[in-house]
Amino acid sequence: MTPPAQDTTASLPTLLLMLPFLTALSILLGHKLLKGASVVLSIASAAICFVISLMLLDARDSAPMLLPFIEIGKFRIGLDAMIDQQSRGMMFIVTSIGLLVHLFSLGYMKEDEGKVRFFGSLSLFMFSMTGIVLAGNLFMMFIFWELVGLSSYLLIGHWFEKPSAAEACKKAFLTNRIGDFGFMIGILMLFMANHGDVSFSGLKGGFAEGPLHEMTQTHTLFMTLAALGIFMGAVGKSAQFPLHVWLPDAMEGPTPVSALIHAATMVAAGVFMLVRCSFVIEASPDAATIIAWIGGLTALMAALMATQQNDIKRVLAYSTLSQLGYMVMAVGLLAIQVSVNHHEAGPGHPAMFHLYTHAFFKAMLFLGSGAIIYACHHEQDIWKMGGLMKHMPVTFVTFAIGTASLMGVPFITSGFWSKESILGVGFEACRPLFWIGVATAMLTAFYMTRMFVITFLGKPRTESAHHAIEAPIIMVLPLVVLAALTVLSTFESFNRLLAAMIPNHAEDHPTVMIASIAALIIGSSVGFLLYRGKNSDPLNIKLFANKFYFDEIYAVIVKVLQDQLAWIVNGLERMFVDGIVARLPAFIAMRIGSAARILTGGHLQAYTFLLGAGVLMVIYLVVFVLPQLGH
Amino acid sequence: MPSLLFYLFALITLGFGLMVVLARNPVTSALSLAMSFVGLAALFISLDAFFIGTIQILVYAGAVMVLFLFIIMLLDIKAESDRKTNVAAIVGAIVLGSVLAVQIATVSAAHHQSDLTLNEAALNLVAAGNQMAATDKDLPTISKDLKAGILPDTKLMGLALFKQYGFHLQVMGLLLMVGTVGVVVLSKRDKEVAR
Amino acid sequence: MSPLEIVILLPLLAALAIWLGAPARATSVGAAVVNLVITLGLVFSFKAASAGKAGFAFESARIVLDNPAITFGVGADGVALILTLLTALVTFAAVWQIGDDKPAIYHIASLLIAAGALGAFLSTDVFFLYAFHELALIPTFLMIGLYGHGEPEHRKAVAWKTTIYLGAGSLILLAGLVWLVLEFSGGGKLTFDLQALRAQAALTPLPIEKQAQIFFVLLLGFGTLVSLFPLHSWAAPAYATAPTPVAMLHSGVLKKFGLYGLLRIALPLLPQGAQVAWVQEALLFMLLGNILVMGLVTINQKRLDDVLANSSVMHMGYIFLGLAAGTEIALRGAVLLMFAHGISIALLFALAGRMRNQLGTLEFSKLGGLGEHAPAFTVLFAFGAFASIGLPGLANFAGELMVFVGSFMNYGSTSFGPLQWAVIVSLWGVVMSAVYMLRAYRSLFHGSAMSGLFMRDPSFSQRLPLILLAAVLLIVGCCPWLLLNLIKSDLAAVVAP
Amino acid sequence: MSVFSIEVGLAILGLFLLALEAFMPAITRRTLAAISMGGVALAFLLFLLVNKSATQMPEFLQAYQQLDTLAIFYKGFSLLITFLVLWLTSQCAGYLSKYTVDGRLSEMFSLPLIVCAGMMWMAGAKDLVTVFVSLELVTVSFYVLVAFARKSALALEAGVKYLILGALSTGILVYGIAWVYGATGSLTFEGIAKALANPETVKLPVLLGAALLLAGLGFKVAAAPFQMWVPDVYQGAPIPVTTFLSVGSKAAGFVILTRVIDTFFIQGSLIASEVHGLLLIGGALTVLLGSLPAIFQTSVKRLLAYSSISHAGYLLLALSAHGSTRLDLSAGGVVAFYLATYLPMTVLGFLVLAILRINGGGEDVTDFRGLAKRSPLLAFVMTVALASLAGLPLTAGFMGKLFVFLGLVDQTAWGALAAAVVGAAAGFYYYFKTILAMYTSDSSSSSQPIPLNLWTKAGAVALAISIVVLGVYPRPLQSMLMESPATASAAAH
Amino acid sequence: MITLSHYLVVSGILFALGLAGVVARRNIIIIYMCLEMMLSAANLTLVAFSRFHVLAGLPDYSAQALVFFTITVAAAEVAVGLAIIVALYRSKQSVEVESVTKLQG
Repeated sequence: MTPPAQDTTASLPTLLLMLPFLTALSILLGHKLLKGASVVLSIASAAICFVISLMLLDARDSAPMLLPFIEIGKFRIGLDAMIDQQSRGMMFIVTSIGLLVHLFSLGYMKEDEGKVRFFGSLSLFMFSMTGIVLAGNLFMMFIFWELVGLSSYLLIGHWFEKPSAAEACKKAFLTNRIGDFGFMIGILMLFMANHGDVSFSGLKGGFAEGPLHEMTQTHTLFMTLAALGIFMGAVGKSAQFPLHVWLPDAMEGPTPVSALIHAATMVAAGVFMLVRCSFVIEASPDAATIIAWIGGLTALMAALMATQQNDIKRVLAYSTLSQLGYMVMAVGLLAIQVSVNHHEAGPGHPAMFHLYTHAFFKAMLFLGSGAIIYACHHEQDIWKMGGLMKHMPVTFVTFAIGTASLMGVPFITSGFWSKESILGVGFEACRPLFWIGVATAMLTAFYMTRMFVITFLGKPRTESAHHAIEAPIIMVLPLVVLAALTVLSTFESFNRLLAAMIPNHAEDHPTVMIASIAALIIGSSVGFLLYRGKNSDPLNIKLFANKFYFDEIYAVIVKVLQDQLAWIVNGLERMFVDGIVARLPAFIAMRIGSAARILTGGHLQAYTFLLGAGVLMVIYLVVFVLPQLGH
Repeated sequence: MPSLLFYLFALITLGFGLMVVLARNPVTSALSLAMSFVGLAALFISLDAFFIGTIQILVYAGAVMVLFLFIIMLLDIKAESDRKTNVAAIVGAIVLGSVLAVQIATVSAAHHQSDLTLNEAALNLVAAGNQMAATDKDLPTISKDLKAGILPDTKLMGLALFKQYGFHLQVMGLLLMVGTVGVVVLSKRDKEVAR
Repeated sequence: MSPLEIVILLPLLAALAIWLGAPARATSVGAAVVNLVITLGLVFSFKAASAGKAGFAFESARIVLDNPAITFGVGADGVALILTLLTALVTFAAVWQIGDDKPAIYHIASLLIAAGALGAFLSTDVFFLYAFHELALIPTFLMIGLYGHGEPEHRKAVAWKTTIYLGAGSLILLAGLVWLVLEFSGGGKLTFDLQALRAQAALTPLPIEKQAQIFFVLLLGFGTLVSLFPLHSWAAPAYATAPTPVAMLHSGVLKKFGLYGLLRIALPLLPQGAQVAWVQEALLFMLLGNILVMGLVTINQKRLDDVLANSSVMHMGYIFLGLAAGTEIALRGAVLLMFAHGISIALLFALAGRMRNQLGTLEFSKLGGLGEHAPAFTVLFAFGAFASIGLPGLANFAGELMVFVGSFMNYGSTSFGPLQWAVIVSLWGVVMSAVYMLRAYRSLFHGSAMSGLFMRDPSFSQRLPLILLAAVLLIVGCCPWLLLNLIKSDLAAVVAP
Repeated sequence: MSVFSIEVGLAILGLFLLALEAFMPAITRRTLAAISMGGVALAFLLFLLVNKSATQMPEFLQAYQQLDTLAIFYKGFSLLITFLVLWLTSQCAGYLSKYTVDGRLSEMFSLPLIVCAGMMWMAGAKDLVTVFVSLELVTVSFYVLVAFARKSALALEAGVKYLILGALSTGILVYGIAWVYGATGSLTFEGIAKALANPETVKLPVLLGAALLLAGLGFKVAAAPFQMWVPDVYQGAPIPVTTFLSVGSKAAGFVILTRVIDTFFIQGSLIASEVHGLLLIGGALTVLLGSLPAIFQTSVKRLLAYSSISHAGYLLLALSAHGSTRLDLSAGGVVAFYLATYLPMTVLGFLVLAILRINGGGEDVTDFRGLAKRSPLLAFVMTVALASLAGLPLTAGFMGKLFVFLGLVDQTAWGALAAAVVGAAAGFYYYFKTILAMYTSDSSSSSQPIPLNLWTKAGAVALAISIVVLGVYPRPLQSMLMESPATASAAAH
Repeated sequence: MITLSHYLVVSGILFALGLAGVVARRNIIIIYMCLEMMLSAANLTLVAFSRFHVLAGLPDYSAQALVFFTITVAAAEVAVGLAIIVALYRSKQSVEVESVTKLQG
């Protein structure tokens, strides 16, 4: 039973994939022996993976087979990698931010007694994320899809004693699982349509001239459903509109987790996968429009919600939601461009480029907020902070760079370029969505300036804010590095160096530029004027603060559709199925049995009568009845 | 055997049979059973089964009835007080009896020899006698009577019993032996009364 | 004397020795270990042993009756070997896990149930395949009746219901098997030998309609033993009230006999039986009942053992889905799923049993926050729980994936047949299983600890078998091809490739 | 030295023992038991050794006794069951003497010998007269045996009931024989078979005769409409007599029933389909009336009575599968096989019951409580017996049921099959009630261990082993029963 | 003229009468008498059939031999029966059917 032979080019990706897994496994098994060493082990593995991903940057495209999974005759599901520009870029993001988060959490989690378990789960996450990035076929993608869900469950639920964290991790996993339900249906439909080959190259070939080609003409509904199925996987993972409720609650996890998973990498996996299977979406125009609209709506809605949040991490969480909406909208719009307007797709992809830039500054913002929380003795409410500019200068500077890039300050920030490319595509493909994009940009500017002003400017509102001092060096260093990366990623050459899939800037329509700059100015000025020197929130919009009451709606749905239905079904099953199949025959047998017992009632006269009657019956049966029946 | 006599004896048998069932006093039913057996014996004789007829009277009417009377007297069983007559049992009995009788009647009508009279089923004694003389020499008396046209029923019966069914006779002996032992065991007086 | 006969007879002899007074725990654990070692030896040497011939490996046969030719024949192909490995593992864990305070009958009953299962999996004769399974009826009955959980009246009622239900089910099965054997022996001599029947089936297959009828009767018979939906009401109370070793063995191992029977007897001999329209729809209706109805029922449960018991009934739906699909991939997926479900449910019941011993109750409302004081226990339970909800990397996922993929093998067509719709609905079952298992996990291990009720971690020696089971789940989860390569192509490919 | 001489020898030994008691009152029970058991054992040994070819019978018996495989099997069977009953009587002697007149038990040791002779003659009977004569010998002896322990009111009551109903069934039997004779003109089985084969025999009278004959025999084997006496008589009679009735008398009844059915199912017989219908309906009814009321029984002895009724039902169903040639065993062969498996389990059940009774226990299921503590061997042995009665595989009971199921499915008698399944399913309940009681130990049960002497232990274990061996390796039994199919069903085909 | 069916009908009625008596009466001795009546009815049928079944010019004596054995058996049966009835009377002071109802269920 030796696994099939491996070719040499696969050794690097295999190491990249297996190293974190082995680290996680050794931490699980030997955490008593390793004690402190496990933390070092996990950081070492993150560092090695970063180095390997750098080496991979200039490797040529290849699709090596890494590990066998299921092999029956010619049917084969295997862990085979697919190294191309997109995966190399993403790999760089994952490993770099992963390493920085490892370092940051070294400080952040110093006095947490579950530290060993935390780093074990982090390594498990790195393993699953690498699996998604390198995945060569949809099955492998699905496998690591669920593993990522598991690691987010472990990390969110790290402080499982807190009931809120326990609920949050359960909610995250279940929402992901609902997304995976749709994802698997999509995969199975493609599996069926493409004669069993769901590797990306096989699917691309299928759509080009294989069985799927004429399928797109003849069975549009089938292809649309397949595309939407695949999209549902992304909705679950990247927290798009119907299944977005778990991301804000995921803030229950430690901040480094939020930074790594819920800002940069995991939530981006959905967009990464959509871009990977863009040819599936391009195959059905109405799927593309649906995707675009869901992206747009999510972006707008999340932005509206963010305006009324008081917890620093929640604001950032909603901003991530909004930016993800942008990326999904970009995927949809580009698909519309290709399928409806028959533009041939350019080299890069606006969604990937925005994902790329967003990863850096959003991770930096989250780590910054982590430093602030750490400094203010785990205080998360921005209204209890204030005036931190003086107390925490370095964090202030990095935070400012991040905010600027997020708001999309024109020309000097990477955020601007990536947002610009999306709005550009939006302008041509679908005008209404373009205006929604602009509105979201404005809102983004508004709530970021609001947060920035409340936290850093003005006077410290509480004691802890007053005594806040700069976070230790181990936590500030990653901030600085990330700030540097954010700044660098505005330059074309740096991005090309890091294979960041930059779309070529076809000359956009001037209104795009003007609209985005106007949105920025209006949003930030209103935010600045409204919140400067205030000690409480002037606006009080219940609808946004309570997140459009989605949590309550979903709770009702779950309660009615599942718990009460379960109670009813349980009762019915006990009464009918158990009753009819088990208790009824037993009752009948008992009834007949007790009736038959009267026959042996002890009276001799009854016996003689019965015997006589028996004889008569036998005679009647044999002599008169059976001959007629011709039995 | 004129048919009148047959009906007379049939009437006696069935009448007294009914008396046995209906009589209140066990002695009357015992005696009516005896009379019924006598009627039955007469029917046997009408069927040329003289030996069986006499045995019927000797064993049944004689020994068995005497035994019954003896037991009735010994146990001094009074007439059945008719306070609690079990109506259901009687109705059941009547139904059973009539249904059985109807069934038997229909079947006996269907019997292939049912309309054969005694004369038609005549016995050919002389031929039997010659045939008997031819086959086994050591039974001259039977073949002599047969040739003379009279039916030596008892002799033929003896022949059948001791020649064909000798083994069964021994078993009957064994059975009677067991019967007597049973009687002794079951009715011997015990020192104290059974619990 | 083929090694398989030793594997079957060893637990029987051990049980007899214990009954005659040998030290209970030592003998039973010894027998279980030896059995495990032999089975592992067989697994590793299986490739060589079965290289040449198509049929069974490690064969031996002893004629027991002439006219209905019955032979005590043993033989193992890939499927039987996998299930024997499952039995050996679960028996080892179940027997090891019995506390010293428990009477010797615990060991005897577990060994008898194990022997019954092993005999059923390894015999190549329909008679003994059926007969060995019934060996476990009285031990299960006595153990649930005498040593089950809950007050005596409830225990006895559950014992009665289980025994009579299984008894009636096996009688219906007997009628089905007898009809099958009679149909196949045509004019000639009656034979119960599987290979002869299979040759006969290949030679002169039965008319389709008769195949469907016999298949349906067998389905009812085997279905009752496997708790197929309408015939399942004995299973949940039985596993919930049974003492831990019996629950582990019965739900983990013995329940698989029904599926193994369908796989070994019904499918090869009645290939079109399952594909006939009315049988297919009936089967799909029943297994969806298993998945959806029992899924909802499990969500409604308030105790851990009820959740585990009902979930084991629900998971049978997926395996039946594999059988209904009937393609090569789906059938192998079903076999893998049998193995994986057996290991994971045995692990969970062992842990539940340990929890009940220490805490006295398994009510969710009364427990909470156990994670803090019993980390090892929590990790082991996590392994079992996440395996049972089909997390990739653990054994169940590969099986479920192959079952689902196997049902979508009608390449090129874009319309969904009943089978495909059934798969889509059972995919939602996967979500439901995540709901109830995570709710259980959350209310037991997460959140704040209840007053005074907290668990200590089991000692290393007590944890050993549980770690073994968890390790098996992980190994088979990561490399399912280890087991799949055992099943050669002789597993009847019923429908498309 | 022929088989007949063995039978006569037994009868004479019986008479001798009766006489011995009379002339030497001082003789102890133990010596009487030893003589009679020794005699039967010797007879069994001789029977095994003696040359059993048909020609070897004395000439005057050639017309009335046949020695085919079935006859040989049932003669051996009668010897075996008589020996076991005598052994059982010697076990219970002490306890039984409390209920008999002046504590004397001699008849309990001598009458079984005569009954055994009677049963052996029944096994070989070739015509209705021999059947009637030997049947009556057995029945009258049973009248005496059942009412033997007449100081116990229950035994007397059982005796009366058996007497009245037995006499009634004898009357019906004779009337049946009369009508069969009337319709076919012959009393021997071959004569009847020939008459049934030729088409112009009138059908109706033969049917009436057959119905009455089967009704008479039905009573003897406890078939459905005539089974109401069985529970009362089995409960009232002393345990050895009940065992004898439940196994010996039933087997003898079935051997005659097999002969009669073989005759009725002769090639081209007029009444084959009617009798087949009766057997199916009767068998199914017997199984149901035997197993469903048993659910409510609390006395184990009465439970075993119902089990004997339900097993009679299965035997009837086995007989109904007359046409099938799929099994080497003819229908009669299957019945013999089933009875061979039925013997050890029933005797074992009654043995354990007797031992419990001797040690002061009652017959109720509650008296079995805690038996596993008091004597693990007894509990284990009883579990094996009950499992086999319930028909669990790997026990003898299952093999019998398997043949019955094979027969039923082969003739596609689905209704009867359903009844058989329901009966067996109910069986799981009422047989396992006792098993559960044995292994539950609570305060109410007396807990001092039960002393078992060596012989009892050996006997119980031997019976248990025979149950398991017959269940797992029934080949020798089948080959014995199928030795010369030609003679076995000469009359039939 | 008297035909075979006359005899059969008479014996049939007698048999039915006996059966009715057995079921109707409560006194066990009377029941026993009716049983004897049924037996002798059966004998009548046997004799009738043997007479009408002429074998080589003579009635078929094997049937009459059977009648003889039936009578002997009846005698033995009566002996044992009455012994049991006496024993019953001694212990229950009654020969009514109601006295034997303890065994039931």
